[in-house]
Amino acid sequence: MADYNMMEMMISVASRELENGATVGVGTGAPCAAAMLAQKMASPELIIMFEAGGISPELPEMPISVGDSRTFHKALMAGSMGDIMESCSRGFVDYTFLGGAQIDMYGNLNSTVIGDHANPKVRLPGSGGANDFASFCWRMMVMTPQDARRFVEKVDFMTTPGWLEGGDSRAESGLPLDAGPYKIITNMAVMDFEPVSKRMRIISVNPGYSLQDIQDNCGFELLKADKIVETQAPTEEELRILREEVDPYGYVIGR
Amino acid sequence: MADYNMMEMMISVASRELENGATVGVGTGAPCAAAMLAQKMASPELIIMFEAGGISPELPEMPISVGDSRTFHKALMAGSMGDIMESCSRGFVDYTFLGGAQIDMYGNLNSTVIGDHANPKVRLPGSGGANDFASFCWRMMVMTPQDARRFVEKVDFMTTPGWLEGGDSRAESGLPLDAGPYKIITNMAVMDFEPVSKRMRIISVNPGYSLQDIQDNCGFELLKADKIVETQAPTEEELRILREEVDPYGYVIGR
Amino acid sequence: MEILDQGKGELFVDPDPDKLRGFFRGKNRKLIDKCMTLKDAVDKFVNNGDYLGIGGFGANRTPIAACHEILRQGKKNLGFAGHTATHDMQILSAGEAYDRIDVAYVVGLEARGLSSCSRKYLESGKVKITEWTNYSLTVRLQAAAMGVPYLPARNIMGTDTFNYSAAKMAECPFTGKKLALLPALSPDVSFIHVHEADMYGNARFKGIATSDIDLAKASKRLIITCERLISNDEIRRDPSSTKIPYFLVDAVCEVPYGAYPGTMPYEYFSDEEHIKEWMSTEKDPDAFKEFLDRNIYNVKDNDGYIMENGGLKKMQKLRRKEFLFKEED
Amino acid sequence: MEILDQGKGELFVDPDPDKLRGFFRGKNRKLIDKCMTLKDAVDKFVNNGDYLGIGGFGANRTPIAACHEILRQGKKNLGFAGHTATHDMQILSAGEAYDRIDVAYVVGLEARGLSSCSRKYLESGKVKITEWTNYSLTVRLQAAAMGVPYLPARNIMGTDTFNYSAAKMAECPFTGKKLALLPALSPDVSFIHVHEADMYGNARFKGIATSDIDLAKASKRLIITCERLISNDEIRRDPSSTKIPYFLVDAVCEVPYGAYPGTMPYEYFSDEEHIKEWMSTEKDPDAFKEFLDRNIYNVKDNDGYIMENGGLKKMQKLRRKEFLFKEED
Repeated sequence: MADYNMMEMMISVASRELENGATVGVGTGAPCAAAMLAQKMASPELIIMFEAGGISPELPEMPISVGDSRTFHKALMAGSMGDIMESCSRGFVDYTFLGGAQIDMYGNLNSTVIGDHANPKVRLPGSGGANDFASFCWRMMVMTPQDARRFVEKVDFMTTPGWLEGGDSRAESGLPLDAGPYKIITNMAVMDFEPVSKRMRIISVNPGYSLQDIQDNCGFELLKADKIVETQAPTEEELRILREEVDPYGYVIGR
Repeated sequence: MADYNMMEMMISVASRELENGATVGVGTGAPCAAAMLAQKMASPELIIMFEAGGISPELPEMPISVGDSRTFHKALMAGSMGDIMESCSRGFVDYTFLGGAQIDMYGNLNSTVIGDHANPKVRLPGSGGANDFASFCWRMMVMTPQDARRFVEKVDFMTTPGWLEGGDSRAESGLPLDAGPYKIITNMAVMDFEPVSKRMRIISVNPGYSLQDIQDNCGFELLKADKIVETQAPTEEELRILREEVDPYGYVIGR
Repeated sequence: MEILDQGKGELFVDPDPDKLRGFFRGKNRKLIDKCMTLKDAVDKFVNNGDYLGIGGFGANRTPIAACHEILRQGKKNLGFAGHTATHDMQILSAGEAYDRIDVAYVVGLEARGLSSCSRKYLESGKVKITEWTNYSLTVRLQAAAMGVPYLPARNIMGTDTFNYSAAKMAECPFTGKKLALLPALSPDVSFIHVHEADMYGNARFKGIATSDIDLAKASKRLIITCERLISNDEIRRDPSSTKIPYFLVDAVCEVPYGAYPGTMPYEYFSDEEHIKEWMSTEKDPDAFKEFLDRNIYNVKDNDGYIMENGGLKKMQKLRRKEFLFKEED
Repeated sequence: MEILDQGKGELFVDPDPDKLRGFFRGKNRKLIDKCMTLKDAVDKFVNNGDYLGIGGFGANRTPIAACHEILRQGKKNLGFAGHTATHDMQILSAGEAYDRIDVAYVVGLEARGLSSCSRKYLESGKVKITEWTNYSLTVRLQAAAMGVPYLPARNIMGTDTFNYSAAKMAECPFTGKKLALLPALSPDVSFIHVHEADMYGNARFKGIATSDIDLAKASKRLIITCERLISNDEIRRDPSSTKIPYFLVDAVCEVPYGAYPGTMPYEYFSDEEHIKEWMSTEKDPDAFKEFLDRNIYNVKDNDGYIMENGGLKKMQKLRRKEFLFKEED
C-alpha cells in the first residue's frame, strides 16, 4: 500500500466522484485539486467552473483565488459571477465541493460564526458563494477532517443548506428541488445521506479506521449503510499525478 | 419666410426641445432626424441612445433600423437592450420621441390594433420599445400630423402610457414617478399638458394655422394655455442642415 | 402574494424553474463536435409545436437562413417570441409556421413600413396573440436565464399592453410600490447568428448584443449559425470574447451570409432592394408564391438563396456598404 | 403581498427606485474631462457615512489604491458591501473605516487564510453586520441596476444566512413556489479598477467581469481607477469593448498598479510575499502600526506604495509571473 496523507486520501476519493463530462463548481484548495486530478485520471472532459466567472480553464497551476488569472487561463469563457451562478441556478452544474467549520447530520454547514452571531467567539468569512452553490448545484460534497468539534449536533449558524432539518424540509423550503448534499468525504470515511430521513450515513470506511473511530470522532449518531465497504486508498497513479502534476509545490497536499 | 414642409417643421420644432447635455432615446425616422439636427445646432453634446444597444454613435447617415450598424458607428458603447432599458429605468434618459396611429387627450398612444384586439380592422406592430421608453424616460414627446382620426377621444388600444386617465392616475399606476408626456408636436401646433388635469393643451400655433384649425383636426377638446405664442418656423440654418447634412436623401423629410 | 391585477393574455410557456432545471440537468456537457448542416439542425432540433426564439434585432444579426430552413421543412404550429421581429416574422408568416405569438414588435419592418403578409396572417384569426414590449420580453428571457419564475419591472402598468399580457401586478414588500411581474420565458428552441463559433458551440459576436445573451441562456435547445467556424485554440486565446459558452449549444451551423438580406455588423449591410422586393411582392399572392418558391422553397440552402440574389458579387457590394465605402457603380 | 418570512438583519440602503431615479436625473450627462488624482476623487466623492462598493473579486482587479486613499483621508462610518472582500476588507478594517457591513465573504483571503485584523474588528462590536451570499449581493446590485426595488432568487432560503439577512420570502404568483426577495443595493459611492478608460469615463477591462457591470450601474457615484488612460478615439474605434459607459462615472484616476498587491489580469500577478507580510504583521499591533505607516499613511500616493515595495523592478517580476514566465532569480 502506498504511503499517503489525509489530504491525498480525501482528494483522491473526491476526484473519483466526478464522472467524465460532468460540471463542477469549485473553490481554491482541495476541491480544485480533486477536479484537476479527476481530469488527469478518468474524467478528461470534466468541466470546471469558478464562481467569479472562469469557465473550463486549462489550469497551469493551482489558483490562489477563485478569481485570479489562472481561473480563466486558456478558458472557454471569462464571464461574470452572474454567468456562473445563473448556470448553477438553471441546473447546469452537477457538483460542488464545500467546507465549513461545522457540519451537522443533515449536511448543513457553518462558515459564519462560532458562538452567537452578535457576540461571536470567532467570526468566520460567511457564505461567500457556498450557500449559492449548495442551493443550486445538484450534488454538494464536502471534504473535511473527521472531528467531533466539526461534526456537531447543531451548527452554531447554518450558513449553507444541507438537507436542513431532514425529511422533506429542504423540498418545502423553496430551494430548488432534488438538489442537496451527496457525499461527505473525510480522512476516515465516506458518508452519504439516507434517502428518507436525509441523515448522514457511513457507506465506506477508509483503510486503517474502524466504524468506532468514525463514530468517536463525530458529535452526532451516524447511520450505517446495509453494506459498508472499504474505501479505495489512493492509487500509485493518483498519487504520482497529484504530487507531480496537480500540486507540485504542495500547497494543498502539504508535501 | 423659408419654404418648408410639414416634416421639416415638426423636426425643427422637436430638435429645439433637446437641450445640450441631455440624453434622448430615439427610434428611426423623424425622431432620429430631430436628434441629429439638435446636435448640429444648439446641442452638440446631446447623447443619443438606441434601444437595441447603441450609445452615442457618430451617425454617418440615418439608420434604417434602431439596431443597424449605424446605431453604433464610432459609438461610445455597443451594449445590449438591457443596458439601454436599464439606463432608462434608472432615470438616466431625459427624452424620448414616440408615435402611434392614435393619441388621446392624455397622450396615451395606440400602435397595436385599430378595432377590437381579437378581430382587428388593422393589426399594427405593437409596443416595440415604445411602452418601455414612455414608462421610463422623463419626458416623452410625440411628432405626428394633426388629424381628427389620429387625435381621438379614446384610443382603441392603449399600447403606451401617457398620463393614463389624467390627474394622479399615472402616479397611482405603479409607473415611475414624475415621468410622462411632455410635448406633442404637430404640423399645426405644439401642445403640452395642463399640470393638474394632465389634459392636452395648446401652447403654440404654427405659422399659417389658427386655433380653430387645430381644434377642427382634433377628436377631443383641447385646452388652451393662458398665453399662446406663434411657433418659430424652421430657420434657414435649420433647413440647410436638415437637407444637406441630416437627411440628404430625403428619407424622412421626403424632398 | 396578493395579486392586484393581471393581464388576460395566454401564457404560452410554463415558467416553472424546476422543470427547466430538470431539462438542463439532462443536457450533455461534453465538448463534442456539434457541427452540422442547418438542414440537419432544423430537422433534429425543431419540432412542430415548439416555442421558437430568434436572435438579433429587427433584421440585424438575425438568423434569416434558419427561418428559410424552417419554411422549407414545413414546420408548423410553432410558438414565437416576437421580439422586434421584422423580416424573420415576415418569413415565418409567409410559411404560416407559427400559431401563437408573444408580441413585442411585429408586422413592421421599422423605417421600411409594414409587411402586408405578416399583417394578414395576424389578422386571419389563426394566431393567438399575447401582448408585451421589447424590454418586457427581454426581462422574461432574463428571468429564465436566472432560473427564477418571474422578474419584476416598472413598465407596462396602466396600459392595455398589460391587460392583454400574461403579466401580474403586485405590491413590492420593501417599498409598497406596484410592480409588474413578468413570467420567465424559456423557448424550446432558439437560433442565434454570430460572427464566429468553434465546433463545440463557443460563440462570439461584435457590436450590440440586443438580448441574445439572455436568449441563449433561457433556451432549452440552441442552434448557433455562424459566419465562420474558428478553432477552439482561438476561443481559448481570448476567453474574454466568448459571449455564449458551448454548453448552452446543441448545434453549430456554418452559414456564411446567414443574416442576409439583413445586416451583419462588420460584415455586410442589409440588401434594401431585396427587402423592398419582399415588401412589394407580398401584396400579390401569385407573384409572392413564385417569389417564395424562387427564394426559399426551390433552393437547397442559404448558398442557393445567395446565388439567386447576386451571389458573392452582391455580398462584396454589401460589404462595401457596411464599411461606408463610396459606391462605384 | 403576503410575506412568509423575513430576515432580521438591518437593511442599510433604501431600495426605493424612484429616489434613485431622482438622483440619476440630476447627474451630468455631458462628455466632460473627469480626470483627477485619486486623492481629489476620494476627497470630492467619498463622504463620511457613505455606503461603499468595491469592484473586483478577492484581490483580483480590485481598486486597492483607492482603499489606501480612503484610509489616508481618514474616512469613517462607511457602510460596506463585503462581496468577496479580502485584502480590500483587510485595509478598510485596519483603518476602521466602516461601521456597518453587508457580508458575503469577509475576513478570509481565500487560500491564504484569515486576516486577524479583519476578524478582530468584526468581533469588536463596533460593526453592524447583515448576512448575505456572493450571488445574493450580485442580485441586489442587479436589482438596483435594473431600477427595481427587489429581485427574486432561489438561494439562501431555509438557512440562518436568510434569517440574518434583510431578505423577505414570498410565494411566486405564477408557480406557487417560495422565493427569496432580495432588496436593491445602490452604493453611494463605488470604485472599480480597469485596464483602460478615456477622460470621460468610458472604461474597458479584460478577463472575468465578476459583478462589476452591475456595480457600476447600481452606484450613485462611481470612480474609475485605471492602469492607463486611452483616447476617446480608441474607445470609438471599438465600441463593443466598452464595459462601463461614461455617464455612470464621476471621476477617472490613472493609477498604474492600482490593484497591487492583488492580481491585475494580463498585467501583473499578486505579490504573495507582500500579502504574507500583511497577514503576519497584523498580528502584532506595534509592528502593524509601523507597517501601515510605512505602506499607507506616510506615503503620498500609490506611486509611493509601489516604490516602498520594490518599485518597477518588482512590477516587472510580477508581470513575468502573470504570464507564467519561468523565474530568473
